[in-house]
Amino acid sequence: MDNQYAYVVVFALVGAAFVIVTLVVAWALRPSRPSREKLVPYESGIVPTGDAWGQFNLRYYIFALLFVLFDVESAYLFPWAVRVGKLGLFAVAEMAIFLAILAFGLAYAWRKGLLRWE
Amino acid sequence: MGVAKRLADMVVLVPGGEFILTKVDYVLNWGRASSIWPLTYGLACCAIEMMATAASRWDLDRFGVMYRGSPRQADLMVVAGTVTKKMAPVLRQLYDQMPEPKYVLAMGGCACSGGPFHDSYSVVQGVDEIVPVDIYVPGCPPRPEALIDGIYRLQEKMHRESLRSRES
Amino acid sequence: MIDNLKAEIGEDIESAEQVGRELRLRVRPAALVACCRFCKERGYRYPADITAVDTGSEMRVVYRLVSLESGEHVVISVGVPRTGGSLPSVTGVFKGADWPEREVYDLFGVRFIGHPDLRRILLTDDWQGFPLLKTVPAQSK
Amino acid sequence: MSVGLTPTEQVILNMGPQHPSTHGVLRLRLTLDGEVVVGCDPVIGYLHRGMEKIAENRTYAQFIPYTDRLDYISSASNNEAFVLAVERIAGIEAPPRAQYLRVILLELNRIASHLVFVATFANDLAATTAFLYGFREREVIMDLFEMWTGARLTQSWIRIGGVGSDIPEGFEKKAHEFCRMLGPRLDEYDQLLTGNRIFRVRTEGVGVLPPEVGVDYACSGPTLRGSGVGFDLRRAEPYEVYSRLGFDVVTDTACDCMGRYRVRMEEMRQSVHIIEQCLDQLPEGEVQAKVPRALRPSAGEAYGRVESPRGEFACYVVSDGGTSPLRVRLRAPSFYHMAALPEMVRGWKMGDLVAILGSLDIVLGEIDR
Repeated sequence: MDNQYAYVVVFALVGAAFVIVTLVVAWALRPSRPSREKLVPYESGIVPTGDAWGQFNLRYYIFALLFVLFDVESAYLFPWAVRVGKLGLFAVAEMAIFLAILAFGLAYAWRKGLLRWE
Repeated sequence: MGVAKRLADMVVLVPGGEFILTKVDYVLNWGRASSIWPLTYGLACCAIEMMATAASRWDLDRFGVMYRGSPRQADLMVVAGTVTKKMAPVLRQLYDQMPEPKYVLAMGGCACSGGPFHDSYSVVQGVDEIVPVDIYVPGCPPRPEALIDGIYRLQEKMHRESLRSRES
Repeated sequence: MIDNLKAEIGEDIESAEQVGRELRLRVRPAALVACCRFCKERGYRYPADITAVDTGSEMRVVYRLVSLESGEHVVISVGVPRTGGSLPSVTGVFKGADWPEREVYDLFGVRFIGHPDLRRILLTDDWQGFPLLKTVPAQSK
Repeated sequence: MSVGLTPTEQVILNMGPQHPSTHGVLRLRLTLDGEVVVGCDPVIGYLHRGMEKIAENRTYAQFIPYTDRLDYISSASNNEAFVLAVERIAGIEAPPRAQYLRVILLELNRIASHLVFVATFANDLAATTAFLYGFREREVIMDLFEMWTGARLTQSWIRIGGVGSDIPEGFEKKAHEFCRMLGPRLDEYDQLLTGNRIFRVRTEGVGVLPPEVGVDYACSGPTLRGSGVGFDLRRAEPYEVYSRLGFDVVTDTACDCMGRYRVRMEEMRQSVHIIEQCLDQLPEGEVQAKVPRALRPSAGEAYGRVESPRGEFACYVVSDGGTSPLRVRLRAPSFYHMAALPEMVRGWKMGDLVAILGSLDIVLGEIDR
């Protein structure tokens, strides 16, 4: 039984190693020559006017939130889709409920006018 | 870079270290040379030929050349067209905003030396007055094959670099 | 066309001649806007081009109005002094005159009174001088 | 919970000289309220090479290659405008065969230019496949140009008094092949783009240019014809042999980006029709009239107007009898379309700004000169 968990541990380690190794090798190999001009924010070649601390609209945040919500939902769908053949009807019903809840959330947001940009 | 350069200096001292270093250099240079990401920097007529070169017939993607919109993700600046005095500070700023190691390819007569606009009051006589240029591709506009040859020579130039030689 | 134009504006028209499809008028600055408005009401609603010509001895600003229906052109030339000249702006009559007037100011130095936003359009804002004047030689370097 | 209550500050954003969708070195100083464009101040001049000053220091024949570099996507129409004006002053008439060859060159340039338009316009709206389609067809035209004139983009083949050379062997056959091939390819574009739901949502009703505003800003070409004004210089002021050719002026009453797009698509089919007529009616004879080497046209002025793919490209040439022109004024359509942009863009979102700018099909070479 215990080798079941071994898979998870190995998987986690390889994942982490994959990330760390690439970062370290990149850090070691790339030249680093920061200069004042290089750190100026890029705006199509022009020095940007005004500062970035202005208040901008709440709508961006709302859209970002909705995106994250449905992105995570699809993240759950992937492992489920891999195993749904073996898990049988039970898994399908369970996922249907999960999707229904989120669909209800989307309908609520839609009716509340969150999806309209104005 | 500091780390790799010091490592490379140490490895060279070990007998046979040179051999290892050349192999590492080869892999590094091959990696960088076959994935040159130029900055989309079309100014004038050469930009249209550059687009034709990037399109399906001459297909720069074969060389791993993929155009990027922002200087942050580019390691080659293809100056395709006439650089005017009003554009010079912008070009310099874009060049500064590109991460090292970066290269400049001057495409067309105007970028190489002012070209047909030698007596114009508002044209910079060659982009090398603003940024160091690695490859000059003559022509007005140069044919797509000439641009590909320019990129090929740049790849050769990249292959000649070494971990130790690059100014760290 | 010419006669009722003369009736409308009268003595400010220095000369008028019909050459092919072009009616070439030479007008004093004072009557420029009135002349443009007059032509626009007669169907010349397309402000094809506004530019200046410096012949070395005198300078004139040329307004070319075209009637899309009849295909006739009206070419209004207005004399201006070669340095420091100024003319009333016709942006009130044609919105399409805004940018060409800015370009004439940018390259010739003719100021347009009443122009909403008269600044250099092609050259950098700190450019000295007006390059298209005959007095300015073509620098080679 | 209504969303828009909190007061927001306006952001000044530079859609600057180096930007993938400004079709060249155009800089738009945008005032944005969130995503909505409140103000747009185009800054041009980043490609100002002083062409009109150079023209005064070149002989008439020497200036022709410079005209290629104005509207460099369809260089023949610039040559044609300059050459028409000079021929009118000097009283030179190109032989009939040369006039037909000029029309073939002009119409091939129009198709090539509209293909670049479809390619970049679709690419702006994220349809990169259409970008590759557009350039694939255009390469066939480039081969035709290369075969005839030796150059792909900047042919400089319309000279004072005629054309650079006669068409080589096999050109007519290849041109006929191209004309047969283009029709079905354009239908392919229709399936890919015109019917595409996303493309239609992003272009229909976007960037409306009312006809009277278009005329007031002196817009011309497909931009004005997309708003229903049937002004086409090939019919209004026929030059070369256009008066003898049968084609119809394409207009669209939609006044929006889709209208301008449809006009250009249909114009390509008309151009194919024109080229086929020219190839059939091509008379025999030489292609270059007798023109003195150091041409000294009599003192005078002329306004050569040409229907370039973007609109009315005109050359106002004033001569004082010398070997160099006294003044050459280059009237570029994109300059006037760019002047109309702020009014067309106000109130639209950033994504729509890209579509509107793309639908005007501007070229910075001719805006800045």
